[in-house]
Amino acid sequence: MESFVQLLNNVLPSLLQGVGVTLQIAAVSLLLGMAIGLPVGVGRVYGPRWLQRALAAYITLFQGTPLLIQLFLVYYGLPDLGLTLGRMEAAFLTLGLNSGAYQAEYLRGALQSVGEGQMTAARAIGMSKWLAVRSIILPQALRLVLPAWSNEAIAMLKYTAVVFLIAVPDLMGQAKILSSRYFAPIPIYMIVAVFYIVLVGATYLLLRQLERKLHIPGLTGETH
Amino acid sequence: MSTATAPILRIENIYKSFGETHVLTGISLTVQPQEVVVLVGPSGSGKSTLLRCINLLSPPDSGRIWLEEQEITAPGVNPDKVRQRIGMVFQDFNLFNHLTALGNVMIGLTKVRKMSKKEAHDLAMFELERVGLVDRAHHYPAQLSGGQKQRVAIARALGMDPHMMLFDEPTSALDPELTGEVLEVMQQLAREGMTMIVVSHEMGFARQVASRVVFMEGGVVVEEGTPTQMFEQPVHERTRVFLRKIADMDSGGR
Amino acid sequence: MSTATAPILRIENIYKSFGETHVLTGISLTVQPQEVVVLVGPSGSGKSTLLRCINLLSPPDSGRIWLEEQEITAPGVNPDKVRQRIGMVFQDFNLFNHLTALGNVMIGLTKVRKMSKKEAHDLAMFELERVGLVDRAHHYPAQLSGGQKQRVAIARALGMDPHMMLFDEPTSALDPELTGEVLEVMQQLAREGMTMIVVSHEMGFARQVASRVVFMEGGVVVEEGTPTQMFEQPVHERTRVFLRKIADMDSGGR
Amino acid sequence: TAVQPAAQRPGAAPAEGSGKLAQIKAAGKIVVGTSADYPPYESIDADGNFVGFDMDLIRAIGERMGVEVEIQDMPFDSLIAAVQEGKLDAVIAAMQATAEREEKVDFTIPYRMTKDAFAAAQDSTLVMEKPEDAAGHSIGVQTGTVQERWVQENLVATGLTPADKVFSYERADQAALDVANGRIELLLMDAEPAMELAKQTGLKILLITESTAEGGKSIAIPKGASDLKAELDRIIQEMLEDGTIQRIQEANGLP
Amino acid sequence: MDVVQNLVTTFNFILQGVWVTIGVTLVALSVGLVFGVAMAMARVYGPPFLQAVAAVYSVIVRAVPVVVIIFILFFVIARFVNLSPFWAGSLALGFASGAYQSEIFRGAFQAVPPGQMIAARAIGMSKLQAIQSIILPQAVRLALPAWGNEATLVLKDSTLVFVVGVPEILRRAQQVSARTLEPFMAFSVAMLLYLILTLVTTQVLQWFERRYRLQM
Ligand SMILES: Nc1ncnc2c1ncn2[C@@H]1O[C@H](COP(=O)(O)OP(=O)(O)OP(=O)(O)O)[C@@H](O)[C@H]1O
Ligand SMILES: Nc1ncnc2c1ncn2[C@@H]1O[C@H](COP(=O)(O)OP(=O)(O)OP(=O)(O)O)[C@@H](O)[C@H]1O
Ligand SMILES: [Mg+2]
Ligand SMILES: [Mg+2]
Repeated sequence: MESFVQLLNNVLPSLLQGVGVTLQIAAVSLLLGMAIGLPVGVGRVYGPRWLQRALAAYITLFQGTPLLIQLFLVYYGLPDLGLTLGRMEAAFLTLGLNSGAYQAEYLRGALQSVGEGQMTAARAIGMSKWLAVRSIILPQALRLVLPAWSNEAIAMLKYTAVVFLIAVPDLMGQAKILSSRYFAPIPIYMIVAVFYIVLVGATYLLLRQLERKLHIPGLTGETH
Repeated sequence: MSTATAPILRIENIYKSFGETHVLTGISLTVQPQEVVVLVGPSGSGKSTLLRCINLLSPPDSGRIWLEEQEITAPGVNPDKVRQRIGMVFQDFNLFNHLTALGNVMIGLTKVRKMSKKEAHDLAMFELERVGLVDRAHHYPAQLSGGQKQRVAIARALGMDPHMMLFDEPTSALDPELTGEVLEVMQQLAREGMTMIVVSHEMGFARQVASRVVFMEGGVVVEEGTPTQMFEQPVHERTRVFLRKIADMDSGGR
Repeated sequence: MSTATAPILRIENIYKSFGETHVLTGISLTVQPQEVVVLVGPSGSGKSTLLRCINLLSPPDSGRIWLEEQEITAPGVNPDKVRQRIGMVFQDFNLFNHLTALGNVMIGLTKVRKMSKKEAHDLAMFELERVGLVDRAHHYPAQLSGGQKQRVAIARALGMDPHMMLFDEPTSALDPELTGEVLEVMQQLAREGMTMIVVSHEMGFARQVASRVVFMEGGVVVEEGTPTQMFEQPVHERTRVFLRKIADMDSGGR
Repeated sequence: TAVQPAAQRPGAAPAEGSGKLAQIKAAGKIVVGTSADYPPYESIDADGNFVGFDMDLIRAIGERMGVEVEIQDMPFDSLIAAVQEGKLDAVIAAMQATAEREEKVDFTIPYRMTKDAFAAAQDSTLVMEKPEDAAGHSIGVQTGTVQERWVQENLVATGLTPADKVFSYERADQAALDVANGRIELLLMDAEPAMELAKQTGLKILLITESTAEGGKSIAIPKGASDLKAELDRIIQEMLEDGTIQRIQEANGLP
Repeated sequence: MDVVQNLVTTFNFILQGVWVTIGVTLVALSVGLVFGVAMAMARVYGPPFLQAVAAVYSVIVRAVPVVVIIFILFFVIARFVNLSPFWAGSLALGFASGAYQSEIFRGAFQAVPPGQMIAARAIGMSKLQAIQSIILPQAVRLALPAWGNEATLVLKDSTLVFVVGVPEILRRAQQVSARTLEPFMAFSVAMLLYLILTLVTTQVLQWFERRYRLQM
């Protein structure tokens, strides 16, 4: 017990730093994923046929292959082609592209469930197709997609764990360094597991709050 | 039915098919300003399709349509602009679910008519007053009754300052008790001189308000005339049978 | 109603509550072999609950039940074994969705009666023949009509070789046209001497087939007697009113 | 023979000094862990075989012990834990016996003395005369290595290099790639693998030093397996004396 | 053509990892299936104590990155039984997948109409028999679409076992990369192989779904 407290004392500062890195990567990647997923999702539904196909290919590529390989390819592979990204940039880009593919699919589902009638009504008062998408369809779809998006945010928090493989000292990376420094992998990974549980739990509660705030009677499901 | 003024709408021989289904097979129809035309016909006869052709939501395959002397089926016409002049109200309301009653009326004003927030708000409140819903302005669609929803939909269309209005079975999704409040608003509109084409099987409304009843079947106009003519002495046997049937339903339904 | 043979079922003073709801409040009932007892009563009077007590799907809180001289409410009795002797047919069929008609009948034979595949198959086909559904043997529930589903459910129960059968409103989920085929199968069963307790408001069936009609209300038996007694000269006013009401509904429904 | 299931299980911690060797002999094979990403010590050739100095050495040792050698590839920083947990009978991975490691596992006598190297990109203007000259420059090391520890203790803890300029890589070749890409300035690792990597990726060696290393390369074995240690020490000593090790080193291009 | 020659060698080398990847995935999915079904049954039909245990398992495991679970289990499993990295990694992955599968099957169990259980009991089946031969076969069919999705996720997560030294596709790609120091080619080949694997998996599972669709 005493030695565990000792260990905890030793590893806590580094792990907390790791938490900071993890949160940063998750947040940036999630936002980047949104910036990608939004237009891609809209393009998948309302774009011309050729664009729909191209976007589907992007989604298949990123959903159909492991994140780890995407990360290695971006970080270690792209320099072969002359593009050398910094480790953080590589992490953001890979996780962002990956998340973008998923977010686009969630958005597509939401867009499709808004209903044809909303589009027709918007066109009937003289809106153009894109204005209708922007001011009628998207505001509803974005609310509908929120639960799926919350899941994605939580998944992202966990998926960031792969960046330790490109020597980014996130929570997982710190765990790996510490466990070989103190030769105590089991307790250290247990502590790290608790960290993730707390992070995920807090994120979950936060996003529930957001869902409640954006709740519109009759549009989004009851949030209780 | 002949007046000296120019017709507000002239439809000439339009055709519309969906794949193998020939829905409209040569429809012609002329509407004068301030007329209220009630369109009746069996299910699938193409009534909704005709309305959607008129405001170009689904443009006709052939044939021509003039709105206030402008040929709107001509190439180069911006359909968005045309639709601003033609209000449309649907059977299932299609209110924007994420906006309050007020928001539903305002959004077209700010986004399409480019009004300022303030102007839009005031006009929207005016239109809501017209349909008797000022006290429901801040309710979301899910918090409104069917009749209230339909009245908001009417206010939304009126907000665009349309030159004519199309109604596609505006009361058929409503409980009988809620139908009355919507018909009343429409009657009021007619009194104010709004030109209207109404698909409806509410025969009481047709008798009292319609200047003309048009009976469609199989993608063509079978017969048209004043309500009295159509209800009392229709030329065609089919018209008689159909109108008798819906008159029966109408009384049975109450 | 007095016979020399031992009763097949004897229910003595049973009580059953769900939380605060006292559903059965002292029911006693005796059924002789080969009797067909029709149970009637208003909704919520506890008819379904009584049937579920009899085959121990929900055991009574107090009171005792004997099946063929054995007290099945005694401690140590295996309810699974009891249920094999009592077939039950539900209002909404509850066919096993993942099995064909044949599979539905066979599964109890192989899993509960431990028959070989071959034996089970032959007996199941025999039972399906009895309900006139040999030609539907390889259809899944979703591919059967309501009446056919209910007949499969009967065949499934019969396959267990029950000593008596419980029917809980077996035709009330069926369209009137499909009710006949199920009642016919039940009538046939009655002719063959099967002991049956049937919750049903099919008065035609009760008149023709029932040896006894039992009227329940508020968790007790109000009155019982032959169909003629019950329909023509019931002792209690409530019985008269209730039977009159369902007789009316019955004719109105056709 | 009497069966002793508990003691036979490699997973069971050896209760006393004797037994481990007997177990290995009884099983007829020794399970040896390595991290096959460290040529010329250990790597995998195009046909998937484990090759390199350590690999040849352990096979030669196995021969003298009269048992088969089964090689298990896993990440370097998992190796110690794997021996500790009884997953492996021994580890041969160009590993040095440090004081920290010796708290967890036992080591044989060194089979080879060792030096470390600092490497940088070809166009680097950095000049190094002593290890501390690396101060302030971004540097890559492999997770769980002696070199990582040296950097932490001598550059980071002393404040010479900020903590965020030290990068711990899963594998040394990844660090070398990043030096070549210009993502980091320096790389500290074993001298011979460093030279091998430098040759392939066009790095230049700035400094070869003994002062960052802690001693020689040894084989790690479970704590308290004194019979196994005695046997391995004996064989290594024998091989050092009869020139076997020298021969294997030369065969693998090691000085 | 040196590049082509290189590519062919690389491809052949990494290709051998495909079988390991498939093996890891199949073991993990099966282990996860057993865990998942058991936990789902515990949650739907079990006593309150078991329900709580199963719920906690599901919440905790789903909140922690799979790679952390692999590390913990790799060392914990190793403490009790001597398993190769292949088995340790696959079991760890299966343990993680079990949590996700338990959610899938819980939903499926709950989607089987309650009348099915009653009808099964009414013909004299015991509760266990009813679950086995009536509820489970239907729940499995209902779970199939979500399960198919989970299968592709496990296939992709199987890359993570490379951290404990399982020579699957990614590990082999890394070995090539370490030897040739040409990571782009190595990882591109790995990516391509995975893409093929997931696409094939999706097709196969969709075929199953169509074949065993349950009409209700
Ligand atoms: N977008 C479409 N694609 C294919 N067929 C269509 C489409 N819209 C309408 N139709 C078909 O055109 C025919 C006429 O439809 P329409 O809705 O105009 O009839 P209606 O007179 O309004 O009938 P109702 O009284 O049922 O509303 C129907 O057979 C319908 O199936
Ligand atoms: N499992 C249960 N939990 C709580 N209440 C129950 C349960 N089963 C039945 N009840 C209640 O017991 C009462 C009698 O129900 P029961 O189904 O036996 O009536 P019934 O005579 O069959 O009525 P119906 O003709 O509507 O089928 C009802 O008030 C019902 O709500
Ligand atoms: Mg219509
Ligand atoms: Mg009932």
